[in-house]
Amino acid sequence: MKHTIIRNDEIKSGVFRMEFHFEDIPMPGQFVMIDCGGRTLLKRPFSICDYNEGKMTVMYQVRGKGTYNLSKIKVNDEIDVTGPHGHGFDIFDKFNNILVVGGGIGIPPLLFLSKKLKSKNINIVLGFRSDAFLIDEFSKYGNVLVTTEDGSYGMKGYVTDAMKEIINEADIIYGCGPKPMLNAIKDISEKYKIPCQISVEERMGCGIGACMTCACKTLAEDGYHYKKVCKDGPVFWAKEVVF
Amino acid sequence: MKHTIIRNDEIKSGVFRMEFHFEDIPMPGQFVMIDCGGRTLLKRPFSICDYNEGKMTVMYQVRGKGTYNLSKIKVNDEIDVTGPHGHGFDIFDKFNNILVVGGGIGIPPLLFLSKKLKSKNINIVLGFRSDAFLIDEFSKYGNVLVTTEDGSYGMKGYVTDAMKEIINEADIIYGCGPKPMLNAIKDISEKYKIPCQISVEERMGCGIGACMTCACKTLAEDGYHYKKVCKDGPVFWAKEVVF
Amino acid sequence: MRLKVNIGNLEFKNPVFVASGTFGFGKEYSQYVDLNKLGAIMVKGLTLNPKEGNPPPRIYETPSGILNSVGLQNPGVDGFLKDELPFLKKFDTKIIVNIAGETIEEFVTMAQKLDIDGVHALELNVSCPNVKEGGMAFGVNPNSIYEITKRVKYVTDKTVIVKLTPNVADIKIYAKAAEDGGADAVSLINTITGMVVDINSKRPIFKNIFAGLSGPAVKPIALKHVYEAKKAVSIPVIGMGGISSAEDAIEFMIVGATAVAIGTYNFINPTCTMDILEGIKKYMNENNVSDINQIINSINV
Amino acid sequence: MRLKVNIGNLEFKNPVFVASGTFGFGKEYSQYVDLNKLGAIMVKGLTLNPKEGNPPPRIYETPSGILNSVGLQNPGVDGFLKDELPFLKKFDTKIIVNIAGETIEEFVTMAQKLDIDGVHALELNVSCPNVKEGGMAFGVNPNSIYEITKRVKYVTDKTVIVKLTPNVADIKIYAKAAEDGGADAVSLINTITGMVVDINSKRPIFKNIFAGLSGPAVKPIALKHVYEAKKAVSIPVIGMGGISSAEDAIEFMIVGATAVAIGTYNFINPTCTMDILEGIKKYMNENNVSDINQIINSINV
Ligand SMILES: Cc1cc2nc3c(=O)[nH]c(=O)nc-3n(C[C@H](O)[C@H](O)[C@H](O)COP(=O)(O)OP(=O)(O)OC[C@H]3O[C@@H](n4cnc5c(N)ncnc54)[C@H](O)[C@@H]3O)c2cc1C
Ligand SMILES: Cc1cc2nc3c(=O)[nH]c(=O)nc-3n(C[C@H](O)[C@H](O)[C@H](O)COP(=O)(O)OP(=O)(O)OC[C@H]3O[C@@H](n4cnc5c(N)ncnc54)[C@H](O)[C@@H]3O)c2cc1C
Ligand SMILES: Cc1cc2nc3c(=O)[nH]c(=O)nc-3n(C[C@H](O)[C@H](O)[C@H](O)COP(=O)(O)O)c2cc1C
Ligand SMILES: Cc1cc2nc3c(=O)[nH]c(=O)nc-3n(C[C@H](O)[C@H](O)[C@H](O)COP(=O)(O)O)c2cc1C
Ligand code: FES
Ligand code: FES
Repeated sequence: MKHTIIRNDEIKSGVFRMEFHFEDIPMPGQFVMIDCGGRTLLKRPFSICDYNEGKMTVMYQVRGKGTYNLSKIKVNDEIDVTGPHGHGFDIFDKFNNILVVGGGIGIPPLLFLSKKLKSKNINIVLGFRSDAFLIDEFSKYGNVLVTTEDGSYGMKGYVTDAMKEIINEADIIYGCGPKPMLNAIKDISEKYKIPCQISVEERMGCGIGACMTCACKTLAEDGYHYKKVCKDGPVFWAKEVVF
Repeated sequence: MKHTIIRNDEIKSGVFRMEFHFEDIPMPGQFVMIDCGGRTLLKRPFSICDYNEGKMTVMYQVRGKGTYNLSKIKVNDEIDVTGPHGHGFDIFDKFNNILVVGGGIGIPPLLFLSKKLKSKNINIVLGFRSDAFLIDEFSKYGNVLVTTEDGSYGMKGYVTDAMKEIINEADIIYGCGPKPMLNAIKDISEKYKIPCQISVEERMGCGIGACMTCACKTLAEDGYHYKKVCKDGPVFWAKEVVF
Repeated sequence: MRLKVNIGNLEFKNPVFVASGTFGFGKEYSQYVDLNKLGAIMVKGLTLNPKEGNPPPRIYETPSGILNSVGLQNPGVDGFLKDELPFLKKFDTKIIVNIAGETIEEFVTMAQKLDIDGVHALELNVSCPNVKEGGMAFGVNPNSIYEITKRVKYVTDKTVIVKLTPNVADIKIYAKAAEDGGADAVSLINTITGMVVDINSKRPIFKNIFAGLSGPAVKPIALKHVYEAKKAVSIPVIGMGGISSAEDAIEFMIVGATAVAIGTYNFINPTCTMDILEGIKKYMNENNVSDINQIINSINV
Repeated sequence: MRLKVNIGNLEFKNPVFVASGTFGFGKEYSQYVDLNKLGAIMVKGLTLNPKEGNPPPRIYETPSGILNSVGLQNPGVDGFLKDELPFLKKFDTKIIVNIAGETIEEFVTMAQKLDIDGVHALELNVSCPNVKEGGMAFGVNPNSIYEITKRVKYVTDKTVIVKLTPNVADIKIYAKAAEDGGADAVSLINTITGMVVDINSKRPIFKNIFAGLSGPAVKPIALKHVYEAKKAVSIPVIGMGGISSAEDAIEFMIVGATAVAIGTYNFINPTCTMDILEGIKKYMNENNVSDINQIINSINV
């Protein structure tokens, strides 16, 4: 299915924000599969950063040949996208105090989540290595705390440092970011006994649950069980994920 | 080596004329190898249709995925081109009466040849299935006779029919076009004992004479010998080619 | 226009199948493809007991191909019968159940459990490169192929297909072993053993070191194996390996495949099977072929 | 930074070679590449007498690969010595002469003729899939490999490399046969047998039906064979098959290749060997590798 590009801008070095027409309405935490063209074969998964009346936004970082190809796509070009796929973040009316924690290129899907949260008290902790992005957008939906590893913006350090200051308020934690960060968030949520959902990444084939390649190790009664990131996830309860 | 596209226009259904910057000065009958991008691997060979102060023109017909990709290239895009390659048409001062015969997408290289011929009496026979092209350009360099299979332009029939009327004048014949046409021209040249050079096609790997994949069967003392289209040709004396 | 083909005691409405392991148990792709239009569904390989498979990563993109190391994660035969077969039974297509025993006895037990309505054929997977027990170890040994086929045929009246590995020097021997064992058909190719290394950690990307290559990259190799296999046996051959277009499918049929299966390309284009089916019809129309069986094994050498 | 590697009694200035049959006798590529910078040139396969090779077409593009059926067109050993070697001798690189006998005796005769200055090593091509006599027929038989290697070693003091075919089930047996025969090294992979059919004429594209697959598509398969071969022998292995980048080359060295050869990719990018050499140096720099030999066979399993 062809979708027309509305914009594709480099918002900081190597990080792009791409918007395109897309009919099917997604839920926060879901993702799309994009055919990046050129000599790539498989589609690549990208989380949904925003969705507004038939227009979808994803943000991506140039890492390999697929994302490189994407970065060369121009306005009005068409791309092949399927989705929305997967099980996103669950939103609970009962929780008033929300803690959203994101790191690096894991941050974009949390914007769409924050927008959809109806709660009053939303704390958002965003961690970057250096240059921050999306801060203004997040500020519309909650109280934003920024950390950078080099101290160039907000607090110097990691999201986990910033989390400690506000963790006691939280009824639920939502997290997305690199694996070590997710692992740390999981530990914190367990220590403080706060329910926690995290979005994980794994290499994918089909993206819809048929090929069993996107295995995420989870706890099961009789030991462990490999769930599918593309269908059971990408969002899982932190307590079930085995890192 | 990257070369910038100056234009890439569809001049008739499925036939494109592409111009790009190119430094190295070619000889008529030589070709270039073009990386057509997308999921193609090997470069594709295309004859040089014109060359003018650092600007090269090729004409191509969309046949498979390489030429399809080429047709999507836009002005100011860059393409990877090597060349000029091969042994082109030999031009002889001693011959005054020249007969140039081309068919279909074999016609373009003959334009560059015609331009470089210094002789006074140049007859040019161009055969098309239906819609003709390049007629005005050729008219600058000689007396043009057009044949079309459907009679939509010029004489109805084949170039070989048109050749018969003027063959007696010719000191040399230059031909380029589909294999059956080249074979027919070869027969005529032998019948009338007129020297004849033809440009042949074969699938290529390296394009420079190293891989031995572009074999053209030629006569040799002890039977036959496979010459290389990319290096010994693409232009051969008709009498040596074994069809 | 006749698209029907016969394999064993079965008639398939058309020769376009989906390959085991790439189409799950049909559910997910049913949102993209009308399963009733497929010739057959070859379901994910089953083991006797549920199996968790290999640790991730399980997939890696290579030039025009993929390496996979799923390691047969599946719910086991009983899980399949309980949770998957009821859904599949709703469709008017043939269900081919791919089974992978760790021992000959397991093959037999599974065949017995699957001797049930709604299961039309068994595909004996003696060619999985991603498991430690059974799998390809059987497939590179003609005696094992013969023995497994014979033992399974003895306990079931279902059509029995033997799935061959391309990781052999001469496929003819293995196809013949299956035929001699009483197979109704052979299917090939399963994936080709390959590997990839992370140059930073200097470790193989896959925990099992090797993984299985599939996708368009392998098509010329698969086509050769199918051609060779067909020369060796008189039972039907089901061809697969890198098919991405109707042209590819037709090539396999010309060299001798009675049906074709599409695997990896479902990931690239989830509706490719329908495009391939349409393309085959178009080819038949343009070439005045009224019966698809005229194409099968029509190679001109 | 030390890039030198040793194979047999030879020291190569770096491990980046060009593969036989893809680089002619060096002349054509010398306009793109400074031949002095190559570790070695493996020249086009020679036969005892000049050979015309197969009728066209001889090449066909496949997804990320090519099929070729050149059939060893070459000027013969004498033609090489007369017309090609003098040019090659001008360069400061090692010349490895690929020879393909139709009989064991022809291998011996060629080795004797090539026992001459300017020829540094012989690569015994027992793996060409495109010829009727010799070629792969030898390469799928361990005894032939052993015999040919032994007989050639007996008549020459040159470094002898045996080029293996991937069209076998277990490469280890064939690598070992070469080692046992006294080979100084093995090189692999030669091309993988494949085929392609013209669906309009229903004929194979190639007159010989089969052709040899090479290029990026085969890399995962080649890497696996090189890894396996290295486990079986203690002599050096020269790795090739689908290499297109420095990363690819490093992968081959990590799994055990002392040197690598680039074939098909020369066609795609005539200066790729230089890019690969630079990329290897960059990797060594970034990873504090002072001697390339530290990378060879450094796999962590
Ligand atoms: C559910 C999910 C959501 C994601 N959301 C985003 C996002 O919003 N923004 C973003 O920049 N990135 C996101 N990623 C990661 C993104 O998919 C990879 O960066 C991208 O696939 C890299 O492709 P490439 O061709 O540039 O890299 P290459 O390394 O060339 O890719 C080779 C193969 O590996 C796969 N691959 C490489 N890295 C990853 C990875 N981290 N996760 C999964 N597969 C990978 C590719 O999909 C491809 O199949 C997400 C991943 C998942 C699983
Ligand atoms: C010396 C020479 C000069 C040529 N000049 C022109 C020209 O000026 N204009 C023009 O339109 N065409 C020309 N051709 C033919 C042109 O190269 C093919 O049309 C083109 O390669 C088709 O590529 P594709 O990817 O679209 O087709 P595909 O069929 O997808 O190509 C697959 C492969 O086959 C090769 N191939 C396909 N057709 C031919 C062919 N006829 N000759 C050689 N290789 C082929 C391709 O190069 C490629 O490697 C010339 C060919 C040669 C050998
Ligand atoms: C992710 C994946 C899982 C597979 N699982 C199985 C399996 O369970 N049983 C089996 O017999 N083949 C399995 N295969 C092999 C395919 O059925 C098929 O033989 C092979 O992929 C070649 O076809 P293709 O190139 O069209 O994918 C699997 C292939 C892939 C890519
Ligand atoms: C056109 C062509 C010709 C070849 N000729 C020979 C040859 O003469 N002798 C030989 O040993 N290998 C020959 N090969 C095989 C290559 O040397 C190499 O082993 C193979 O192509 C795999 O490497 P690649 O994928 O980098 O091309 C040839 C390969 C190609 C593509
Ligand atoms: S990507 Fe296929 S099951 Fe998840
Ligand atoms: S294309 Fe390589 S020799 Fe002509």
